[in-house]
Amino acid sequence: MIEPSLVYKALAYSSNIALMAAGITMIYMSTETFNFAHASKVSWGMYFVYTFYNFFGGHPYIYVPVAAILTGLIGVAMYLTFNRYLLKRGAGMITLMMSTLGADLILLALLNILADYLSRVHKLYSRQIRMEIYDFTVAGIPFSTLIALIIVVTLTASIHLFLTKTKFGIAMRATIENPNLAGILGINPELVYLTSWFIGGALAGLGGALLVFIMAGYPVIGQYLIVTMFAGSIVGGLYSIYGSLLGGFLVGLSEYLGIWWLSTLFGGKMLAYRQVIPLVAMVVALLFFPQGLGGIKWGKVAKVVRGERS
Amino acid sequence: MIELGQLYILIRYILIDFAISMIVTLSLNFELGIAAIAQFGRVLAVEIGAYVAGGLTGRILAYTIPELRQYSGAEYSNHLINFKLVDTINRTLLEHNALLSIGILILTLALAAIIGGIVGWLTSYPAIRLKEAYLGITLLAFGDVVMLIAQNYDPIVGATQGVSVPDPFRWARPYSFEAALIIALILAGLTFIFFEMLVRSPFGRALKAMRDDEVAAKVYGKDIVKLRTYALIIGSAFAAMAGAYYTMYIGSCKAFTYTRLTWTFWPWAFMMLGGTGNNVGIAVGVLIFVIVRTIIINYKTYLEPFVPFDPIWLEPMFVGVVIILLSVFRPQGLIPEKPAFTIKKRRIRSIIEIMRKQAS
Amino acid sequence: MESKLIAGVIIALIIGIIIGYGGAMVAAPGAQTVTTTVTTGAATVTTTVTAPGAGGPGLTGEVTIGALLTLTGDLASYGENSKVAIEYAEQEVNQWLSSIGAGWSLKVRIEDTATDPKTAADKIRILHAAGIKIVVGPMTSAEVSEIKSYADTNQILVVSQSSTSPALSIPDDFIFRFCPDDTIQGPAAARILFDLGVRYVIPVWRGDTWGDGVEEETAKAFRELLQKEGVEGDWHEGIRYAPGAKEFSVEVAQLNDYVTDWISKYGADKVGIYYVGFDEASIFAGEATKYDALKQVVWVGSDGTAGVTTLVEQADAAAFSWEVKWLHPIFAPTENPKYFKLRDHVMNVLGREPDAYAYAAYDAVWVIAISLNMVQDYDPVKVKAVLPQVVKTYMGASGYFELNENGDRAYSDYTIMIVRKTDGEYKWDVAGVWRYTTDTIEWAEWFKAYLP
Amino acid sequence: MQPKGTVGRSEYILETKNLVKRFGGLVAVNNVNIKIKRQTVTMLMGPNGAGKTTFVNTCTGVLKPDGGRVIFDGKDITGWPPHKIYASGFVRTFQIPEPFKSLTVLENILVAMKNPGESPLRAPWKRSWVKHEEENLKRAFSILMRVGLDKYWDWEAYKLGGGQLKMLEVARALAVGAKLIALDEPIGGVDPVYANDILSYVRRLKDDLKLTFLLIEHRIDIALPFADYVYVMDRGKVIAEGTPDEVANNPKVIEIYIG
Repeated sequence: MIEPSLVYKALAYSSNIALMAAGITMIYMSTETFNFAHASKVSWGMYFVYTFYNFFGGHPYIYVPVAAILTGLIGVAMYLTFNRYLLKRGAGMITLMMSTLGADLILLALLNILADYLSRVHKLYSRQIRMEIYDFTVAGIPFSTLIALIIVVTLTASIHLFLTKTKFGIAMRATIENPNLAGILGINPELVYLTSWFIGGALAGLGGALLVFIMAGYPVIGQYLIVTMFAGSIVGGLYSIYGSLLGGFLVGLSEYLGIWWLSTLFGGKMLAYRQVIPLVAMVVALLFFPQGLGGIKWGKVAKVVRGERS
Repeated sequence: MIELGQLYILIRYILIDFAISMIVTLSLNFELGIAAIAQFGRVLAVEIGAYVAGGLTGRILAYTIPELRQYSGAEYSNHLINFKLVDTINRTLLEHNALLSIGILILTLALAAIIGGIVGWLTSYPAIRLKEAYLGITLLAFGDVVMLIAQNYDPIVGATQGVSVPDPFRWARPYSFEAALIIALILAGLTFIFFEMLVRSPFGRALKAMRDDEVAAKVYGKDIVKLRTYALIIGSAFAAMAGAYYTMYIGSCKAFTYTRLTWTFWPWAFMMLGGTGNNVGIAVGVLIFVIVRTIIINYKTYLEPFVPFDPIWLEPMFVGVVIILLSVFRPQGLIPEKPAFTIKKRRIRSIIEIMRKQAS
Repeated sequence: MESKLIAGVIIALIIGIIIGYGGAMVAAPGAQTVTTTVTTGAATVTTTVTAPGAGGPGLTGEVTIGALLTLTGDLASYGENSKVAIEYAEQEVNQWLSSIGAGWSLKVRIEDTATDPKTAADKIRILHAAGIKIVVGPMTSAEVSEIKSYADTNQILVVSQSSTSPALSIPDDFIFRFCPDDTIQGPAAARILFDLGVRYVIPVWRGDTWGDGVEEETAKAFRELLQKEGVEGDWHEGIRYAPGAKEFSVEVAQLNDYVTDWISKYGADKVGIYYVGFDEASIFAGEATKYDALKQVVWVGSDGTAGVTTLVEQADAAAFSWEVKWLHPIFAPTENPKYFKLRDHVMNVLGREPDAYAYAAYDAVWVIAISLNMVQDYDPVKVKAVLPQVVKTYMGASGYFELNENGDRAYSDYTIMIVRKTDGEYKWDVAGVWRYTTDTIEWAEWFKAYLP
Repeated sequence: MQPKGTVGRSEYILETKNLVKRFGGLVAVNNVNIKIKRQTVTMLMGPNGAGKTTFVNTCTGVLKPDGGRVIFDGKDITGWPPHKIYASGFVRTFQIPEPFKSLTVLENILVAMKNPGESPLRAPWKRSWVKHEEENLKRAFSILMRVGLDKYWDWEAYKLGGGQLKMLEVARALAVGAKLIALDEPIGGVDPVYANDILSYVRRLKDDLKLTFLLIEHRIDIALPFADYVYVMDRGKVIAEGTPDEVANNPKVIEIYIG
């Protein structure tokens, strides 16, 4: 039988992975950049909450939005310092990807420096930060699960409203779909790219800041999670924010429930293979549905299913 | 005053690091720089090679010794047996037999190349179907999955405990390190020459044509599927050899030593620094990185008292900054690719001269 | 043009290295010393050993040895403890050397291995290149086995303070280990479980070199114990989690299933959990508080969790530890004045109590220094020859000990640690000691009240 | 599935039967039947968007046809991959030049030719292919001299100007030694004098080397005199065919070109 606490954790984890995956997709859709630095941004999200809480007190949850904004600004900084030039030059996908790896290494180094500083100067136990102790329950449900779910739902709704109802949102969609058209319509594509880097970065930080309330953070946790985030984004089809939210959610959930199921079937030794699940999910998704969830022709699937049954 | 002995040890270290990294980076360059395959899973072939050296050679040797034959199956990689078993193999079989040792070395490299090639061939399945970034992420996932399995399933290479690797350099004691170094340099040199020959052949030219313009290459008779597959097989075979060699020289094989950072991203950085598509550039890039890394590790002790953090973090920072600066300001690398002719340029000129005279 | 520029850069880099290596190392002639008397703190040691060969040329100036510590990565807190202990030992050794007018001083060059075997392999080469031929550390068995081949080939003397894998018990190599290996920890943990009435054990362990090793040894020892005592019992196949995991809801839920199942079969008093992990234990404990079944059974940990800061600092984990009376055996440095001196020093610097391996690291520096002073030559082969003798007569922070034929600490008692609640505060305390020679446990007076 | 066997040798080197290519709802090539006689210059003309390039793409395997057959030299090549179509002796050029940018001009020609050294097993053994390569080199250079690119033989292709790239495109196709060469607007953007040179060179080659050409053009004023037979396409369909004179006087053709 599956315990409720496991279900809560699984839901919170999957929602946060969904946020991070949406961030990857956001940046990829607008600038064709596969962002490796997402890994360290997630870790930074965690450490922002931890550091601010230790320095300024209060309840750690109040620093979640701060963390999101700051990681969003890291995204902006990445766009302004190098991504913009690479896009202007028309650099290939691989160069774009590699440059973000460079940024990831820098962010990782800085984060480790912060962790060293916190432990050496402030004597904090900074290499394993655990904020779960500050989590609380609302109506029997952990707040970490509630808030993550609420954010995913509101995000889905607000992205939809933003992209269809606001002027800038429509402009943004136009630019992403056709940059040349955007120029004709009088939209500044750079502003659009900048915004998506900000939102993408903020989503990474938000995911990280919320994740630290369900799992312990350490400086390289982002590198540990990045494959899961990529998996979510790719399963989602890379060209749809909703797809990535759904994909991230499914991959996160499959990691939890899949490993639960495997360990029930084959014993507790399977648990060490946990990380393999999102990887396999992604490879399978890519090889069989190269277009991701967003690209599957559901009508056809339904036909096949019906055909098999008859 | 410079202590010559220490400098010698340091240079020895730099050179062997250089040789192994160069083989890996050359193979990466062949796949990415020449054949334009988004190889973000270089570690896959490297680790396969390492597991061949760690898991297969020793078993073969154990099988040949009647008293040890019972351990040549799954038990071989049990660490309680393995460490002593390999020690026995080293002492009784390899220590006094230079010829056998070299034979084992060559056999291991050959096996690694063959199995690495097979792995390359298997990865061609997604490589033909997926585009750039998708392919990159898929190959990255393959590398991680194989590492995770080897790390948890002990009949391969003893899972987390790892295995000892038969030492093919022991006969040269006390100069075994020198032996390992010289062979590594020879191997790196041969790899360099081999890839240069490929690049300067109609085959290499066809790969470059595919890289430059896939549709035109198809129309001009290039079978893209085959070319990609060949490039993956050749590249992976060499990367596997490098992995096997590294494992033999370290003397121990542990699944989790083969991380994507060390064996995929680092070679990428070397390649970007030196110049994608250019083998000479690769050699320069690897050399600079290896030297700079060594300097950072060595000077860090001088910096330690002045900063409230471990100066070791300057190393990833340095690599990160280099990658970004290169991709913005010098995407072609320090030594950009130059046209590589199949026939020596002088010979082409003389043929041309004759033709021009005939025409006029 | 370009290639000239690049050639210039490379040459500049090489020159940089050469200059960087300018100021190091010593080797000068001197006389042979065979008898050494060491007086530090409260302990006095007199050692007489005949140094091999004709004796060294004598030591002068600054002699550098290396230390490979896990200052970052999973075992960072252990590395920090060892670092402080080693620096303290270095300071003391130098006081001693100047007090006896030895004419040389000791310097320890500390390098971080990031708890990563490959980095350790890189670092020992760097140290070797700097002329260092004697090294304290590396700390984990994974790292030690990675550097072993290089150390043996190049004759670098390695003294690890905390590598406990039985696989590395190999005679006549260049590796010494100042801690007992897990073949000794196994029986200790098995005895604790057995004496607490546990017959059915469910292990939970970290799936890395160390965790796999400890679990294997304890399982073996426990099965042997059951057979010897002739009682029914079992060792579950258990739960093996990924070393990078920082969230354990699935693992704990699964564990709860196993425990519930066995409680219904055998009764809660006969079921126990054997946990092998590092500081992630606090996360595990935090998750475990959500399950009632897990609070009904005995919990025994290992040296990896003994004295871990997070288990007392994090409220939920600490409360859980105390509620289940979670016991953690760790190799016991015999308490002596030197032990307390070092403990106080580490408490001062880091604000926490050092782990047992820090004492071993401290002793490693001292033993190396004494041996060096004895052979008066920076020669690992000579130091290796006298080192076991020196150990026998040396009274260290971890007590008296001997090395076995494999160059490992021959045996040791195990302290059983526990998170204890006193006056509303959680602190590490000692619940008892397991005696190697008799395989019995002497429980602390205060703890007897909690025994079943 | 159709067997890939021989259909039988005929006087036509290329024959399409009801060839169809759709893009979503748009029918770019609509039941096109074209026959090309051996050793002729057949011209396919029509305004922009008539479906000429799509037709060539479909014939040469760059695009997969949605219906109909393509018979080349007696073989049904419908749906073959491009490299097999190349091997059977049918090449084409691109309207917008697609040179191999980082290769030199000379190599751009050489790469289009067959060489045993393209097998990875033979590639490292220079001796096994160098003779062949030198033969290719001579042939390639003579073509470069003909099209006036010989001065630039060791330039990387990306350094060439637009007109030169156009020539390189033609030269590359000529080098192959194919039976049929489809030239997709070889004189687009080239000045009339040079364009005449190119086309007369093409005609000479046809006779000298017994080649067949499919010439795709919309500039009828220059190209028409060089053709033996002409097809006219509009909106995916063949609307007229005949000798250049017949076509030039066909009212439908006049309508689409003038009206």
